[in-house]
Amino acid sequence: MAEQSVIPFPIQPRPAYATDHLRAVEALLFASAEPVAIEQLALRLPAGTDCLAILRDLQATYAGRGVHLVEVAGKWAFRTASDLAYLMTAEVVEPRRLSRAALETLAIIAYHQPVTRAEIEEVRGVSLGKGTLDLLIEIGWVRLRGRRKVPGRPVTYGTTEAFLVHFGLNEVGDLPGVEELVGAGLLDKATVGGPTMGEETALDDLGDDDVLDDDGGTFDTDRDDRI
Amino acid sequence: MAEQSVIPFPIQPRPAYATDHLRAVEALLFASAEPVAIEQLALRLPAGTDCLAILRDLQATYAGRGVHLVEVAGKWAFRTASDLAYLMTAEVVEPRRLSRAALETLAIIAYHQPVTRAEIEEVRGVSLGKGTLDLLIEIGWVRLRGRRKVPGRPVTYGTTEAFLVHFGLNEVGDLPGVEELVGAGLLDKATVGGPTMGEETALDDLGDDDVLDDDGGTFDTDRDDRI
Amino acid sequence: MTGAASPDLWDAPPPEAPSETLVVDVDGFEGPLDLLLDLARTQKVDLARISVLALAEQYLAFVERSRLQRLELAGDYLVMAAWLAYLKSRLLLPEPAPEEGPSGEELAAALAFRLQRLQAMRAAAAKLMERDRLGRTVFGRGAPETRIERRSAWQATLYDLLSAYAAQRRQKVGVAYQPKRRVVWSLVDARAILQRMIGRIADWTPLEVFLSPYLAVADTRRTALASSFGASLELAKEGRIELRQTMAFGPLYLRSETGRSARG
Repeated sequence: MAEQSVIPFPIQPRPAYATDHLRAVEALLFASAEPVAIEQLALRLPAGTDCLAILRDLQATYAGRGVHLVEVAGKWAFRTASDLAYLMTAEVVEPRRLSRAALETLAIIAYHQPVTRAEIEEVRGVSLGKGTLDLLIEIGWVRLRGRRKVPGRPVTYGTTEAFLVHFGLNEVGDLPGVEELVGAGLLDKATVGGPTMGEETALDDLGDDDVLDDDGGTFDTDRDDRI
Repeated sequence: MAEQSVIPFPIQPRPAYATDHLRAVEALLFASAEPVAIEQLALRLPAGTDCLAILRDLQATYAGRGVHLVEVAGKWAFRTASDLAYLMTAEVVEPRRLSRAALETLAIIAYHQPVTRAEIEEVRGVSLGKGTLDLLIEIGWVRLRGRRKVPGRPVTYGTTEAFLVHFGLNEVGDLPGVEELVGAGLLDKATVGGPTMGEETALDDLGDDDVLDDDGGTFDTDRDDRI
Repeated sequence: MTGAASPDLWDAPPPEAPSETLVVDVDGFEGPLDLLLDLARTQKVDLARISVLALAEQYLAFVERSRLQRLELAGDYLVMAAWLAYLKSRLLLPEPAPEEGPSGEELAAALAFRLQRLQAMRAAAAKLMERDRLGRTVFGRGAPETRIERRSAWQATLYDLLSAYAAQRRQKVGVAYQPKRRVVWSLVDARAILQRMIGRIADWTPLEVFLSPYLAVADTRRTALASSFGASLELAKEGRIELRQTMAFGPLYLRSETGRSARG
């Protein structure tokens, strides 16, 4: 078995149609999001083309391959071979989009880190919903960075390496500044106020915070990121 | 022509892998709407399987069919044959029409990346309209790459994997006419953007600043740079 | 297919509103370099062998013509005109000493290079759009076989992130435009203020005088008057002050009851 070569495609010469018509049916079935009725195929091909013959041929051709041509509810579709289903299960993950609140929180953390929860709430002007920070931490984009050296010693938050990787950034300092957001058209010049929380210096604020003990490793790499 | 039978599939016996592995690769590629990296394939197959040999075999097998196996952005994907485009009218999603300014900006970013906003404006001889970069970033063809190591540390822009996938390019070095442009001195780093052009890549430890180098697929190297 | 479509793309008007571009569109040109490139085409030679002197003269003539037609030219065009006039003089006059910067020929070559580069980028853009593009001429799998696995991949693009931040900044600024909260004097406030002031004044004094520091501010004028009038009626009823008004809509005089009785 292991020594077997590529799958033999049974080739059955049939005079009923041109090669291009078979290729056309193959491409149409491949690209269509839904199973295709034979009438739909006929509409795209020259009148008189024997679509059924083409479909039967394709079905036979693909029979031994990783993909089969199947008839479902009177329509035709390519489907991966059922014996290979075990391969497909791990293939897809469910994409989920972040809520607006989570995105804004993430953006504020990215720009103002290290930042406390109270500061995030101050910038957003609303209190942080339960679970927003937890979610960002669970995703792995936000981490605890340390404690602010102020009364109450609140925990500060920052972004992770996974955050940089996901957003294609080399370092946090690569995030465009307000001027550049204006330049890229994301922000209107007329609406840009002054820096909200001294963001220009936020990245140098590291000295203000105590690093959480168990987090020392990440902190060091993070520090290297900053120029 | 009309009398021709189904397409002959060239069958080249190879002992390198089991039929089931070829079927598995075929099914995995077929099932995915996105290009699949060879590493992703390897994860699903027994260790030591020669995935590249399977891919090359599949590519040859499908060469004459209505669906082709192509290499884009360093990954593999089935695509309908381009000569059948006339059939696929129903599948065409009307893309956003790009303005001439946006098109030129995209080309300049693609060919000169990493490139700053000022450099784009220098090539075009006109300042960049608001919303041009914004639009290209939103479409997902342009991304922020980093910052140039010059005073002001301006943000640099480059193209994305989605850009390569959309235009069917395997890497940035495959952009049409790159060699002619370099030959004509129009893509020389000393003339495009001045001597600062290489600074960022030095930061990224690429060693060489010639981004359009054949194997310098900016995309790949860039990815390695991330921590 | 794309070959036929790309001219449309080239000719397509920019989707941005005109006000959004910094370019003043002169006969459809996008900036001085674009105009120069178009003028250069009339020479019908390779851009590398173009006569920059002739080009400069054509450009200056164009600018002159626009001036006569009272067309407002963007600053970019005028800067280029000034530079080309300078270049023209450098090309026509004998070469100065070498230490005086680049020669006229070098400047001309640099301009020719910029034109070539812009043209090359345009050609590249056209070639790019002519490629087999996904979703235009080639198509991927229409029905990917997805078996939803419960692991969720959180998706957010850099664009999302930057937009969120930009939106945040906009909101922040929006606060500044909110109407100011109106200052309202409650009756209790007005009464406290009146009592505090009236204790020291025994003679008939117009209400306005008591309130002069508050009436000067337009925001508080109305509320200060209304509330202190109400408060003064209350105080008069309690016998703490006296009120007098000599005519309708005339000034309202107040004096302290205690002040009067103290005087006898």
